[in-house]
Amino acid sequence: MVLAYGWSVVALPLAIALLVGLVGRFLGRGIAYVSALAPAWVLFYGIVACFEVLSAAEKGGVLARGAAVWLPAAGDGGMAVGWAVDGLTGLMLVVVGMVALLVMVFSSGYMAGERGLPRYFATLSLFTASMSLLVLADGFLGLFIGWELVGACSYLLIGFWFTKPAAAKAAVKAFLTTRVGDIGLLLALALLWREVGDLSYAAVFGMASALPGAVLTSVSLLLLFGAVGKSAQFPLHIWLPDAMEGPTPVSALIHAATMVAAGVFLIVRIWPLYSLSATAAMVTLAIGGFTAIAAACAAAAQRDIKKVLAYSTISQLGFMFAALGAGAWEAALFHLVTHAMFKALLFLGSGSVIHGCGGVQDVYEMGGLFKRMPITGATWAVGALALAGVPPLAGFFSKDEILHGVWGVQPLWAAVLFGASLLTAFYVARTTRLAFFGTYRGAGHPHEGGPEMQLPLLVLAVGAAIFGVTGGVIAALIGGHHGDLDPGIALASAGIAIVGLLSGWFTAASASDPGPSTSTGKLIIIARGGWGGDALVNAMLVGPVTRASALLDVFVEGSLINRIAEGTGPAARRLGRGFTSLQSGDAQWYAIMSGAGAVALLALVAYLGRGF
Amino acid sequence: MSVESAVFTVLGIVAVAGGLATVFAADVSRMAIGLGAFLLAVAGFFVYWGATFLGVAQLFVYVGGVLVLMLFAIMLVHRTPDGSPRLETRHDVSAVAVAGGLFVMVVTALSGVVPDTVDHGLVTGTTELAEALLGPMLAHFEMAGVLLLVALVVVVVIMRGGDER
Amino acid sequence: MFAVELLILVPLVGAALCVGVGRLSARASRLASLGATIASAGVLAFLAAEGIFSGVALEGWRVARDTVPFWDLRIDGLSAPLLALTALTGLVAVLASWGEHNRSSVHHALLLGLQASVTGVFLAADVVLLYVFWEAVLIPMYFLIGIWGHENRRHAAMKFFIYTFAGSAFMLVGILMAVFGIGQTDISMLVSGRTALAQPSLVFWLIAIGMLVKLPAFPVHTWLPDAHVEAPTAGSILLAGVLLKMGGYGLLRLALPISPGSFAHAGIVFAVLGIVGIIYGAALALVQSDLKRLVALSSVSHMGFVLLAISAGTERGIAGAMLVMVSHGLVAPLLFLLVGQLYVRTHTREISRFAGLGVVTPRWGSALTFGALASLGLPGLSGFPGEFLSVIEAFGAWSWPMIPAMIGVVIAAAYNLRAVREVVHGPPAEEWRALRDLDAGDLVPVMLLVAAIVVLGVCPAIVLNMSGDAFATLAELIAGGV
Amino acid sequence: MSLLVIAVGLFCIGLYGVLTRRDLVAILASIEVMLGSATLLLVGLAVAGRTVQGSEGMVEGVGLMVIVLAAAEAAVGLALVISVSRRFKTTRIDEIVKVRG
Repeated sequence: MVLAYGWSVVALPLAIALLVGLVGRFLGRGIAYVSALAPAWVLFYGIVACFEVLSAAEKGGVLARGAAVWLPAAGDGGMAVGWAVDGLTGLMLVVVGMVALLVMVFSSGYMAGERGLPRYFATLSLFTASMSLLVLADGFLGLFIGWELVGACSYLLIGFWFTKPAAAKAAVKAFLTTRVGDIGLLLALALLWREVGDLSYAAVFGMASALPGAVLTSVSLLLLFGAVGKSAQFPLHIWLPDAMEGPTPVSALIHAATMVAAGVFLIVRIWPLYSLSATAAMVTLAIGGFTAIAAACAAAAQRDIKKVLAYSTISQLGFMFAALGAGAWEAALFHLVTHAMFKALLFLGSGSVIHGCGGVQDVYEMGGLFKRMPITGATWAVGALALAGVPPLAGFFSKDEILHGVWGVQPLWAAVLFGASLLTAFYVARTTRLAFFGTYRGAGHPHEGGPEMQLPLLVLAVGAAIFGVTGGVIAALIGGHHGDLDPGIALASAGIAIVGLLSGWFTAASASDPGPSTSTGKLIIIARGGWGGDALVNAMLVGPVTRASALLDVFVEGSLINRIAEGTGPAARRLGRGFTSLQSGDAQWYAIMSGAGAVALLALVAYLGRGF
Repeated sequence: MSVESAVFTVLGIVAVAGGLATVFAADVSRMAIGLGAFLLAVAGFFVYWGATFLGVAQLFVYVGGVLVLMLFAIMLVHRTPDGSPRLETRHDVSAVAVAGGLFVMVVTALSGVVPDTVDHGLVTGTTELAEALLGPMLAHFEMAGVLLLVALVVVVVIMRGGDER
Repeated sequence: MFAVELLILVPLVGAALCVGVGRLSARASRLASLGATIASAGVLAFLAAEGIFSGVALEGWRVARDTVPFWDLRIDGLSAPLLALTALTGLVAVLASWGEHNRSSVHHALLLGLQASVTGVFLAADVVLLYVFWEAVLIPMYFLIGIWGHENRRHAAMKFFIYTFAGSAFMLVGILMAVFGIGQTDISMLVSGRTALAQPSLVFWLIAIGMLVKLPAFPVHTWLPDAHVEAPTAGSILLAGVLLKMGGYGLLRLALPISPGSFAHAGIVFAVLGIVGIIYGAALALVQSDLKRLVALSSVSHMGFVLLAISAGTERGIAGAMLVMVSHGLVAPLLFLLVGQLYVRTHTREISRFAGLGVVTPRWGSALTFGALASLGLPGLSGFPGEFLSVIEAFGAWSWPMIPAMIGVVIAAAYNLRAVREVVHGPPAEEWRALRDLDAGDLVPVMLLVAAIVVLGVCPAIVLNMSGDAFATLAELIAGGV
Repeated sequence: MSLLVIAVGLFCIGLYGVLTRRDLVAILASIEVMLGSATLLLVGLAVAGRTVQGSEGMVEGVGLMVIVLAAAEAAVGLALVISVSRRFKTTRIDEIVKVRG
């Protein structure tokens, strides 16, 4: 029985990370294929788990589990870290394993000739292990450990080209921003520990309905804060566009398909708890809806092909959050899966484009690539249409389910999401036309990558095309409900997609940047910068903290505490003689001081000894 | 006032006066005389208490040895043409406080447990001393010998090192 | 059991041997000191095989000798992890000063003397013996800073000495009050007879002040950055690795057990000092231009977690404090070691003068990145379990008001990653193009610490199992009130 | 005047000298005063408090030890003073410190 070895899904990638990190130098090009063993095992395990769940009589149950005491305590059993496999875990393992496998294969071509490949593949394997732990954990503690570790891997991989100052900066920014969110998660854990006394999902869910409302709301909001940080939702979205400084395959894996979706996964995972708080649901819906449309606007204004995809990712994650806020958790998970397919495809496609154009990322310097890179172009087109929500590709079905879910709860926010859909189709068409059609405006010689780069594109294109039919399967895996297509919504959404695509297509006819001269141009530049989120955070957080620290250093530490300590005041001069007289070596002064100490001690002993 | 207490008082006055001269005298020779007086007075105490051998040893070792050594040292290091130099003393309130405080503390601490005066004499001859030294105190005796030897070697090493510089 | 005494005797004999053979050759004295540290680690391993680490109660193993007054040694759940830490850090310190040429035999002898006296502090079961060792620790450290330190070494050495000495003066008064009030010098007898104390709170605070200076807690931490910056690498390693732990150990060993009732008002003070220390140390570390000072101030922040964890007063809280201490005893020495290795090569610690060392010296760069990630409390490395427990337990005890500590957690990530970004990342600075990377000899202590950090991070149970029910006993004592 | 007051007083006088004298020879002389007073107290108390028969020899023996100790100390101390004066051309400790830096 394979499922009993669930821990191996974490342990094997970990072992491979260690192996690749230590002896990767001697593996040559084979390093990618050794590393690929890890996600392959994860994928296999996930598929087995999914089949087991689907064939089981009772859906939604745990198939296998294990635990080890991590922090023993004499008073009680201690805190355990454990793993458990159910439908959701299986599904996530399939997504993680599949994308990671394809990304590693793609990397063997994309990263060929780079320095530091052992570091790259070791970190990717470590990421696979951490992400597996995150989804496999049977409680908040294991989740948190995986959660932090994927963040660290993301840090290391964004900063892979660390000699580029922008990459180094982006890595730190990504880690710090997500860590702000992690505080929420950590506090939620602390609160749950205090209220429940156990951090395993089973125990928490068992107690959930008995918890006071304030606690439920606090926990849900804190967890939401953590999820917002990880999934780059407003206002903690600022790190994701910068994270594009990392290698493109990394963006595909971490910043499109898996890690950034961890926030959505978290809320789906703890749905029995989360669904109890109406406040949290409202906030989630608002954050998701707002992020979806704001990020879509920003995406429409980008020049950098990867930044388009980054903002698009933020926007699509906003759709998922909105779905969660509306209670349509099955739809959110469904969209997570389809999004992983088509967004990973688009990222890898953009990687192929960047690779082919010799490192150029500006869409205004591309054009006409469809003819020169037919496979990339064709697969990109599939992914783009899926993202835009054109039937019958995957994105259409999942987005439709989200819109349907939100429409039933908050029609206003559904309208916002329709707007975001329109913008999505718009920027998809604009980017596609600028990059792939028209005439080539760059200076290089665009060419298709090797078969190891084309194969993942083709596989993902198939996934992006057909995963729309998996909605029912996914709902069955997690024991949720899968509604039929709502004809009205479906029609409206398809129509909006077409309109958006057309308008985007025609906007892109002129392949030049409007520049800051017009008011539209000014707006575009603001939107391109992510609506000033960076400036806001700098002004509200980074600046004050740095300034306050500098003030503390100079005034409190320097002028107050150290001055008292060194005794420069007149009253302390006598004591200061003791400090400084080492230079003068005044032994007699020391003798006087020790004599005084002895006298004081005698006096004390005499005082204390009175009673005897 | 009995003869005993008179002797005690005189010896005490001499000892204290000698000690004060040692500590306060500004002149090197006066300091040496003060130290000599102090050491003699201590030897006198020993003899007065009947510890004759100890008193004689004090007389020989200190007055005959240490004091002479000290005078030699003074002559060696204070070779100034214009007679004896002034010995500078940095009088200090804190030093007075420490010394005075210690005095008060120790005297008050010990006053209850220590007999005020020594009124009866010790009747020991050299035989008892020799028996003690070679009997129960043999280890101490040997250690004192080793100590003296070590001190001798150390002095030689220090002085030779001084020559090299 | 004689082996327990060997833990103190072996380094002392090693120190004597070191000075003795130092006349023959510096190499011989280095080997002697290495042999002594390995031997004491071996003694500890032997004791471990005898089952001394497998969860012993507060009483633990005792060795007392009637011939030597106050000589009474004990290994129990509180001291066992710190003894292991001392043995490891001592070894690392000797390896780190392998290249010391200035009077190297005396240097190594002092390191060994320091190890012996710190071991003595952790072993002492008698309060007088503990105090003697406590003060004995100061002497070798004073000379290590004062002779082998950097530019302002004398000032730093004096400041270190005066601060800790003044702290231990308070502690001595407290100890004397306890000893005279109870009429015992044996620590466990002091604890069992504690009801005889007239003013337990006064005793508690007198002892606690000494410990807080040693820890150090805000606002009496200012000796620490100076001492660290000026100390030689091995001195910093031992200072951060084990000397600071004496403060936390003293709180758990003396102050709390003798007067657990004082915890009712002391807990909140510890919590406030801890939280302020966490934020203050982190904020200061954020703006330092000297790499070593940055690491030193991060110690202040980490020790804040120790206080915060203790302030919860629960079994897990105290366990968290112990885990933070042990972890910091591994991470800070690693960082000091790396900064020292950099200083030997470049003679500067100015952060702004470095850039891109990850390209020039990839091994050093990777090690520093690792150290930074460990220092910011990444799960899987040693920093996480302790910080996690301290946050969880402090929240349980103090609820929402402890949230400011979380700001410190974020700033901790900021200053650690800032150091990595400015020193390791970026385009390589021309100045250091020819910098030598770590060689095999340099890597040995680094890898020792790295391995320990990973092992402790993955399996914190090692430390907790050593301690057995010691924390639970303490927590019960605190809960009991009197 | 009791023995205690005399002996302890002499000790404190010597201590004061050690604390305030600026010349190494004078400091050494003050130390001799301290040692002498300690011997005085030791022997005096032993004589006064003698109760065990047959221990008479011990009293003098211990006194002798102290004298031997003091003599050794004086010899080493004076050797150091001479060595220092050769090197620094002075025996005043403040000047020695100034030269040393």
